[in-house]
Amino acid sequence: MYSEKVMDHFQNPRNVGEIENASGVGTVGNAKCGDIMRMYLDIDDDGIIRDCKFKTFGCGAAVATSSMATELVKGKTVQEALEITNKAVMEALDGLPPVKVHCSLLAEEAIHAALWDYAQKHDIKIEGLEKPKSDISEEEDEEDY
Amino acid sequence: MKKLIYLDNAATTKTAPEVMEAMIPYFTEYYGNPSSVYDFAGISKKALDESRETIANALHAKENEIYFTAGGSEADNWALKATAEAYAAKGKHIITTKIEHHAILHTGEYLEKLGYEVTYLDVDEFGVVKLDQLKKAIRPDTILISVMFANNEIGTIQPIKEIGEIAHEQGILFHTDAVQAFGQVPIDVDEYHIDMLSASGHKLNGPKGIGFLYIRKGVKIRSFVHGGAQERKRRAGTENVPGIVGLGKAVELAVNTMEERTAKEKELRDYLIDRVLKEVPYTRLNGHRTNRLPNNANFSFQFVEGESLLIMLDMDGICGSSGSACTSGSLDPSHVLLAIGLPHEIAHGSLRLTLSAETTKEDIDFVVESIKKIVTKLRSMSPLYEDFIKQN
Amino acid sequence: MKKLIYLDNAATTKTAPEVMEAMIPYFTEYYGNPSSVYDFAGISKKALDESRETIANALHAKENEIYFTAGGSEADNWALKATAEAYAAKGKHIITTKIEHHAILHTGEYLEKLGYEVTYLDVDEFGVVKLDQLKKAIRPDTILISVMFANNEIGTIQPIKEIGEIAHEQGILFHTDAVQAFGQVPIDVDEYHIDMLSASGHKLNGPKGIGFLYIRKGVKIRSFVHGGAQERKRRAGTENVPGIVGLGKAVELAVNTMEERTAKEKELRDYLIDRVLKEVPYTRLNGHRTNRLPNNANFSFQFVEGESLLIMLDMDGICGSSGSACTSGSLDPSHVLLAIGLPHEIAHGSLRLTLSAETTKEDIDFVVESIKKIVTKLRSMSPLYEDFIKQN
Ligand SMILES: Cc1ncc(COP(=O)(O)O)c(C=O)c1O
Ligand SMILES: Cc1ncc(COP(=O)(O)O)c(C=O)c1O
Ligand code: FES
Ligand code: FES
Repeated sequence: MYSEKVMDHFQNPRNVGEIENASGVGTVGNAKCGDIMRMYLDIDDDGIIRDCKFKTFGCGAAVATSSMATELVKGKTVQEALEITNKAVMEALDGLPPVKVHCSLLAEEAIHAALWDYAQKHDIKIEGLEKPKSDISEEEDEEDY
Repeated sequence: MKKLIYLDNAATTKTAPEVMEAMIPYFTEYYGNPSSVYDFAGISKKALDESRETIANALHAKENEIYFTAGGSEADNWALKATAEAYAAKGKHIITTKIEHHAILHTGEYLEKLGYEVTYLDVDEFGVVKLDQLKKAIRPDTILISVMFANNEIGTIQPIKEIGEIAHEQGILFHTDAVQAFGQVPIDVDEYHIDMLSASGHKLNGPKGIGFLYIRKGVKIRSFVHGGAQERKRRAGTENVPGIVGLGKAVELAVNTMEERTAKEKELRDYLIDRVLKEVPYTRLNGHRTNRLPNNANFSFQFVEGESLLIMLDMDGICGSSGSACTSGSLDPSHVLLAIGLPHEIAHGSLRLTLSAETTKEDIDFVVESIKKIVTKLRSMSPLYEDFIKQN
Repeated sequence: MKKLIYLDNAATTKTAPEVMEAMIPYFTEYYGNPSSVYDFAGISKKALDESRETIANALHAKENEIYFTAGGSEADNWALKATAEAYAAKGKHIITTKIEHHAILHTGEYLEKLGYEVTYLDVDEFGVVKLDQLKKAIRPDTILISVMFANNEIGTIQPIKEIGEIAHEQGILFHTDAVQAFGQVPIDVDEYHIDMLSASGHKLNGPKGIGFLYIRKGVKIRSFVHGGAQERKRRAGTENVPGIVGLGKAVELAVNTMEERTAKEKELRDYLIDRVLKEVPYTRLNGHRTNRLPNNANFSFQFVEGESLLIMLDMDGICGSSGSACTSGSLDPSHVLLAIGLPHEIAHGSLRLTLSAETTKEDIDFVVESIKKIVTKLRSMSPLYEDFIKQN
């Protein structure tokens, strides 16, 4: 069902855990399937993401996308991190089954939520960042039957 | 391939070697169409009759009350749709439960669109239908009560005899989806007042793609598949002779081995349940503690998501299933787990393990250790667990 | 058992050894439920996908346009009933023919009871649909044209491409029952403008109890069997994995061998037809002389009754079939033979012989001699023949 990359990130998730006194923490849930993802960011004074950790309650795709998202985010500037889309995460994982695309949205949203938290705490404005929804649930096209 | 511990026998089972052996000649040797005139086709015809007899005997029914279908779903669809059609003049109200298989639930929804009314009964925390609610639901225009014999997810066995009695006192037809129960528990259609009963071959070590609907003589029934004169003109289509032979053989085996097999399964199941409940904290057993299918165990592990659990078990060679939204096409968690009152996030972490005659104590020991390891790992990754620990 | 000359391949066929071989592992080894999450079930899932691909390629269709069913009858029922339901808002008129299989005719009658109108087109003396009558039958509320690709009794192949063109010019859906034609003649759903197509495994050396409905993408289709999410939520029920694998293999073989096999069958069929027409007096060939299935021969022997003929052939080890009333459940002679204009007493004496790749010239020679002997004997017993002789 999943690609080798997804299975690798699921079996050996990178950067699981918590960051104490993190610069920003974001928790998002997917009302549609009831899954939850939390992302911790450690951001230095130059606005570079030094460390990133996650915890996820969710399916294999949710775990793998969390793991991949932390990899992609590390070392990036805040602005660069903001541009990481769920599509980029999926591509980095060699794709996801169609029913699992929504899981990758969790990762994108979790990054945004953590960045939002960082911006709030440090009273800065990040260009292009909007207040994240706590619940993401995107309409999928159901075929009629 | 590494050793496989297959504990998903409620999803489907291995076709028994005896069943295979019985079927094979009907593919390549006695392949005649039972409807044909010549002697060669008589062999196929005879095989059908024998299978029908075996199945009828298993239910204490008569041979001409067994109608072969392509499986449990078709039997369920047929029972509901044809009864609705045949008895519409009497009324358009049907009673069923919230924990039926989708083959019943979605057919119920379809009938609702056609103008029928369907009452979906609640169940208690163990998954048992409430008989007083059933009695209250009955109306003068109720034409059918359909309650599954045993639930496919949590294994709870319903008080079928009591339900049958209530139905018959009121002159209402009683259908039961026995896809999970048939071959696992003794069934007597007369004693239980069952008018229609669905079953499926692949759940009892028979082949996939074959099942049957028992229809009591006297029940007005319409065809679901129209066409040729097969199955006493009730179900058209060239008979799946090998499938029917295989089903007959599987039923014969299931009946003959039932006592010994299910006693052994129960013992192992209880051993599994006891160890898991004792050794994995924040865990609950879903379904009824004793009134459950001999081979079914269903757990919820708090703070853990089902699909992740299944994939990790799979990496240890263990096949199980989950009522988690993430494993099904739809994104809603199991309607059964919600019906017994579990909140979404706990319903998410459910694991169903269903044993077979081949399951050993060593298998169970291995599985318990694997569960312990995986649940610990997943909890360490779970934001829900983190919150819980911090709050306590 | 004495040597069997099986010439009833339109009724059903022997499952090919290659098909058997392909299926067997999916019974006892890779028995997983394709809907399950674990890798073990992925093997079953992959097998389904491969079979679907093979079948789609055979029709020049796409994989997601193939929906597995329990056989031809279910596919026919589904096509008609679901189209009727989904397009009721557009209209309630369906056009089909007088020579369809009962799976279409009885479904049509059922729909008539529900308030639909069905036009049953005539055919000419060779069993060919009259295109001008078809054009005249089309109304603004016509939602479906269903014409079989080739007839199961007399083998006549219809002008499917022309019918498809007419349907599409008028924006009407076109379904064809290709249960007899698929695997025997090349079919391209695009070229022929086919929107839905029914087929059945056991007619092409595949297993019984499995078939499919091709549904062109874009056609609104409702479920016929409601329940689980199998077959893209369109046809519920645990997939008959071995059956589907067997069907895929059978289609692969049928396509690969089609040219050579049917050329050989045609030659033998023509040899059979020529000898019988020449050597048995008062005999006619039913169906079209050239536009017929490569393996089908259908004769009427005046003054002879079909069942008697079949039984005597059976005593010589020959399996054939008849459109005689006496061999079917109903007592009316074949609706097909009546539709091509045969009077009752001639329709009664019909014999259908359908060849396979295994049929040899020796078989045909033996059969011709047997027919000559039996027809002579039956005529000597026939009061009709006595009258005829006296009058001449
Ligand atoms: C033309 C035609 N349609 C439909 C069917 C029904 O197919 P099945 O018996 O596989 O349901 C048959 C064969 O019996 C047939 O010849
Ligand atoms: C209780 C119950 N009913 C009906 C079905 C449907 O049976 P089948 O998949 O054979 O159509 C199943 C199994 O999937 C089941 O567990
Ligand atoms: S996060 Fe729920 S389905 Fe993937
Ligand atoms: S004479 Fe016996 S059925 Fe026709």
